[in-house]
Amino acid sequence: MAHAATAGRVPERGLDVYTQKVGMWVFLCSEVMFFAGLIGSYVVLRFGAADTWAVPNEVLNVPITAFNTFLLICSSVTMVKAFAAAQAGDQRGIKVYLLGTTLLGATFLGVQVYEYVELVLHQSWQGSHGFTPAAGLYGATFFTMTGFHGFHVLLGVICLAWATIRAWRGHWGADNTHGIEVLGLYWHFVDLVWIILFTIVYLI
Amino acid sequence: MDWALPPNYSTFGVVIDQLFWIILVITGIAFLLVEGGILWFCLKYRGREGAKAHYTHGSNRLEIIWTVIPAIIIAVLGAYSALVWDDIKGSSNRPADALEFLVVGKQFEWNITYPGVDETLGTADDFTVRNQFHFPVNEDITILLESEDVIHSFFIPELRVKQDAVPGMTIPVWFDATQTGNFEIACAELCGLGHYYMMASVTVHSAADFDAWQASQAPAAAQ
Amino acid sequence: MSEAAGGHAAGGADDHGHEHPKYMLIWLYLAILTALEVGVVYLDIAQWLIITSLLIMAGWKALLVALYYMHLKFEPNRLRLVALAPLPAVAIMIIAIMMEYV
Amino acid sequence: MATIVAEATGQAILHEEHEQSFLRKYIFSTDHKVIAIQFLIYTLFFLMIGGLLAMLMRYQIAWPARGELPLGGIFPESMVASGYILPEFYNALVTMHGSVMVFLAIMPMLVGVWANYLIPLQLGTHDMAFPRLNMLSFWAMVPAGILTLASFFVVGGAAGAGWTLYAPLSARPDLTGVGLGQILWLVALVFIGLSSILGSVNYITTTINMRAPGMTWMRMPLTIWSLFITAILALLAMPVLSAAGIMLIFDQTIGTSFFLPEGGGQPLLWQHLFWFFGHPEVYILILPAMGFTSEILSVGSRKPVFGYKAMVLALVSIAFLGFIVWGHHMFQSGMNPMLGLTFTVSTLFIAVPSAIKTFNWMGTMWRGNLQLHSAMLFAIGFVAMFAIGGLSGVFMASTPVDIYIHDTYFIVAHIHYVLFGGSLFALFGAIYFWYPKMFGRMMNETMGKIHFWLTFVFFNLVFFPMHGVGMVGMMRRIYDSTGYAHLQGIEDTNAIITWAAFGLFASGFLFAFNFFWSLKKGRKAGANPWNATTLEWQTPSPPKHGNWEEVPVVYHGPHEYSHPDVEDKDWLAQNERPDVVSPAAGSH
Amino acid sequence: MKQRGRALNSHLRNSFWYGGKSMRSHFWNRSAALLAVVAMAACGGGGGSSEGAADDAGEAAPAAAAVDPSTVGTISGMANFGGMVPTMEAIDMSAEADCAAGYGADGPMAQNVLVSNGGLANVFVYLSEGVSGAPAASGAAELDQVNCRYTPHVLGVQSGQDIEISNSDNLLHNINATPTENRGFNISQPRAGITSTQRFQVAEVMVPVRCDVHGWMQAYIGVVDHPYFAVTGADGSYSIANVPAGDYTMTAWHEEFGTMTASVTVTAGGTAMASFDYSGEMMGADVPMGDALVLEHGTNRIRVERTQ
Repeated sequence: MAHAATAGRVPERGLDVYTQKVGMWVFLCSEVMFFAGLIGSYVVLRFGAADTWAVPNEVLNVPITAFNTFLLICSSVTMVKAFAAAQAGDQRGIKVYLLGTTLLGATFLGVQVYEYVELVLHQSWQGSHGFTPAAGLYGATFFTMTGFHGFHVLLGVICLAWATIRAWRGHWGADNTHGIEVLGLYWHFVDLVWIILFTIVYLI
Repeated sequence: MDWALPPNYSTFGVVIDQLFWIILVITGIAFLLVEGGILWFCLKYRGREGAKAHYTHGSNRLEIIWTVIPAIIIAVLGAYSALVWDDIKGSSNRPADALEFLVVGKQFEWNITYPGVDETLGTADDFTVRNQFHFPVNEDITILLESEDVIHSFFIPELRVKQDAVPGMTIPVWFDATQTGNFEIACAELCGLGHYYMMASVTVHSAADFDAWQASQAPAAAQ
Repeated sequence: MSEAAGGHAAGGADDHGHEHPKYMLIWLYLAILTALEVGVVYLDIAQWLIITSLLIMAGWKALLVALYYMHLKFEPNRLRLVALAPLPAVAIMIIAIMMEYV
Repeated sequence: MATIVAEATGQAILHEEHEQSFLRKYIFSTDHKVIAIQFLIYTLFFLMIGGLLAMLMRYQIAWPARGELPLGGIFPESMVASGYILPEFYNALVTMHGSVMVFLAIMPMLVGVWANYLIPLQLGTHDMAFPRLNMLSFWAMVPAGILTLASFFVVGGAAGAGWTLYAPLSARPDLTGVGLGQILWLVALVFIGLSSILGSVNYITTTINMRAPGMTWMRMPLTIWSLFITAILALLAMPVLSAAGIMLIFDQTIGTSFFLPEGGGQPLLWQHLFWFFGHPEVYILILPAMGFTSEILSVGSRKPVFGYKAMVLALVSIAFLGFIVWGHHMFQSGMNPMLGLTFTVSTLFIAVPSAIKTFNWMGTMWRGNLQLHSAMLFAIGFVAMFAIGGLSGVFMASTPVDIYIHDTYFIVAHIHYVLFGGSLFALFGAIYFWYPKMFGRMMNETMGKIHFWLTFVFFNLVFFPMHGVGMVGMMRRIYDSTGYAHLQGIEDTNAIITWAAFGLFASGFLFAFNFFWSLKKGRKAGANPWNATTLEWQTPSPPKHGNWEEVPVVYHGPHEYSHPDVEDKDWLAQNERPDVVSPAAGSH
Repeated sequence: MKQRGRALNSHLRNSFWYGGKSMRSHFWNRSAALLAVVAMAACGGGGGSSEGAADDAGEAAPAAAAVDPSTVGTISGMANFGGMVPTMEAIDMSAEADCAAGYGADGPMAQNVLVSNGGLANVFVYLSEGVSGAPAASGAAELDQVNCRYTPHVLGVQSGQDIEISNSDNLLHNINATPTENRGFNISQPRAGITSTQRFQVAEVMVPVRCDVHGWMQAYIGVVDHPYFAVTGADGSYSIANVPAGDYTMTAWHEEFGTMTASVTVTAGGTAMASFDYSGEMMGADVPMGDALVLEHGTNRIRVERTQ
């Protein structure tokens, strides 16, 4: 067997991007399809039964959700700031920004839980008390879409908390930014999905 | 062991059967070509000691040939199919003055509502009969297909008619029987544990017989 | 994807990260757009106008996030291809299902 | 099952040098080869379960009036009463046969086993890009399997709404009598989706970013190409099914009505979402098989693959077209007839790349030096059977004919020619072919050949007559056909099909025996028993942890057989340096 | 069909598979069911609720406790019917010839109101108040399907008692029971001679039972916690034996006339009388029942006609 003795030769170029990042982008592709399935169904169901939808602000609380949207946008900027700090080797920046992102994400979740509780327990809809997933297509699609987004935020917050703990142990630095960047990609994607959900679920 | 399409009794069936046989001939030729070729190659190029295979990475010309020929056949077939399909199902080709029936599938019955003597659905002389579909020969028939619970499929093999009945929708289906006879409606879409038992009788009458039958049913329903 | 043998590079392989985009500026952008979105809902104009403008603003925001925060603007084309890959599938799915209502 | 895995892999990694606990080495291993073998055992088990379900089903179809089901007494009264298989149990059999075969047998066997095993080996890398995710993708399948088996034993029995799960039947327990069983299957489906997505992320990333030096896109073996394209399909299609499945679970449990017209939902939406996944799924189930076949045919014919680039292009175009043809499953569903027109055209055009592939396979055999061993026989069998399946597909692609053919046994014949005659034949071929690499021993050739001929003959006896039964008009999923006037006269055919099906099932046990017998008694295989060129054959069998002592460098295309400039042998390994072998042998 | 015909309620539909009391229409309970499933899946366990897990509790005692004749009495009486007897609709069994052959020249008629000699049949009478403690169920109740009809049309059972369902017709029947408090079932019997044993664990009056293959086939099963119930016979009479002495409230249920109650005092060794009077004017009364999942013809349908 003629094994060419060429240890150390670089592999094929691929995407010119490190593997974890490629993996995350590939994974995000499947996430896009998942949310496309939900959003597509939402659009179709809504077209089929437009009269069963409430007008914005009638059932859902837009101001508080707008504030929540703002929180998520802020968490995105702290996330990129954390990445920038990591690239610059700014340990304090890494800690502060990661912690900030985690807290903002957690607050978003808290507000969402509050919103759900209010809706289920106190909001009335079409004459019945409590706006639940069983409240027609409107309720079903609302809770399914925002619920799955919330689930993604939850996963993100757990990962962020873990990354923050690592930051305090000095894990990240100029020579170790990949984890933060990849986590950031996921986090921004969750933000991006929310931007779309906020618009089509709450505002339209 | 009689493997054949059942006899055809409808106007659409003629084209459908024709198309079926055309495709059978085309695919039959392709079948013989491929399977014969494989068999021949297996015998002819069977491995021998010391033999060496012919080294080639392919032939662009051959590959283009066997890309273009199927593509042409397929395109013709596709165009023809699309025309026939539009003829059979296209909404614009729905006959205007057809006799209309309402057929409602439910687990596990077909309930057929007849228009009555005034030949209009939705009037007082409508009546509903369970699992019996009677209609006149040589006349455009349109059924409005509905379902109460799950998806059923309205299938009369001899008339080459099949259409799913979807709850929440009313789907028009039209056809024209060319001979009188007795057939069956089968359900072709799994609809639950009585799926296999969801059959109804179909009777194609002459126009006079149909009127007589309808008259005989109407008083019973009017009670 | 069918790139010629030899693996020659296609597209510019920028080294990302050497110049930071103005993250705070983008943040400001996003915040203002969100405020605008909420504001538009209360405007007394035609429904279709509201919906169109909301969709445009949402798309704009999404694009900002993808391009700057997710660094797509600074990535090589090959990675952008990966990111865009599912979009045709999404479009096909939604358009075809919507044709039920045509 | 754990002990079986251990036994099987014990052979494989006997010479493992790493100090690892038993648990880390064989159960929660991150080594792609061990994970592949875990998948193999798992899927073979479910292949048997799926087959068993089919046998019960066939018994009922052949002798609906007889009762007297052999061993009927071991079933609870809710499944078999007085020797009669009950309709609700029959529906569960139909549903779970399809579901188990598609999701727990064929799909993980094609992708879970072979993508895992072959991608790192054929690309010349030490392991997957994300070994721990890879492990997770196997372990996500385990609850799926357990839930599936458990669903048979809950009140109401297993899911009974068909593998396509058409709502509202699948969404309303009162209409089927199936409650928890349906939900368990849907939850299993979500796990399968998770497994499949995690796997796909790995396969795609590994293929894109971890190829050995010199392994350019156009030097990748066709197996890798097909698995790569398959992974893309799974990545984009599975999440849609997961989303739809979760909505269906909600319909069942928390009172939503996504697919229920009473609450404003839409049954057709389910079908669109399902088939948006379902048709790419069909290609997920066949593309890897095409890859294996290309590979085995090339090795067995001692010739390069005929028209490599066309084969790659055909794969890519099948994958692309696969996303825009799903509507052809819904021609009679009541969807907009205009969509029917569009889908007819796109569907028919998918026949073109399939035709290219078939002719190119024949071109590969043409003027070859055919080594008709078991693997090669199955690969040739694949081409022959896939051709029939492809040709019968033309009938239903033509919408008018589909009006009659839709939901009859003609369709059943078609999918089995593609999924059994196609995918499973190629899988058997793949197992015979790569078994020596996996376990270091050859499978017994005599048994292999007998297995092939039995499978081939019985397979055709089972499924060819189904075309005829379908032409007569026998509906799918029907418990008892004898009540219909137009179905009189096909009882004998149905009985013959059933007897042949029993034979087909039995011949599977010959394979199983061969598989386990050869683990201990099989002839020892060297590193490269087939004189094959691709990288996996250039490392010992079975490969050690990490696969390579040094990273291979690739100089040639994947299938360089019978190169005229190589004199002492008829193959040229991908990593053989041109100057070492022969100065002129450098290929493209 | 009045109240029963109420639009199909998705809450009920979903709840009745999960058994338990009053699971109906409460979102949280159903969420809990979902969580349970998910949790089960997450543990990789699954299949916990195998056949009979819930049923064992209701296993009938081997023999009913011996009755002391000195402490019990009997209740008997009549369901009387006065006034015009409503005409019953003819059932169209023409598509099921084997069944139709079992009836005389008039053919099969509906059984909603069966009156003979001023007595109303198929009234379910039971002690609704005052019963404390009761012997466990023994023996099995039988529900047969003969000539595409349920025999009996109204059946009383004790909670936990076996109900043996059998098919005397050599054709497909399915038995779809749709209770609201109990766990429902939907099974089939494709041939004559096939039997199935089912139970209801919780008292519920009434559980509707229907056959989806033959839309006219309808039966009602009254489930009560004690053995003190009866169904009036063809002549309208009933009798309940071995009732412990005491004061009770009796309820009579009829599928068309709803319920009425009577007070009754049982003395040891005596026979208490309780009769119920019905008349044709009462047709259309409110009939309490676990909502039968009956979709009415022509209602509850959305018409989406395609136009292009």
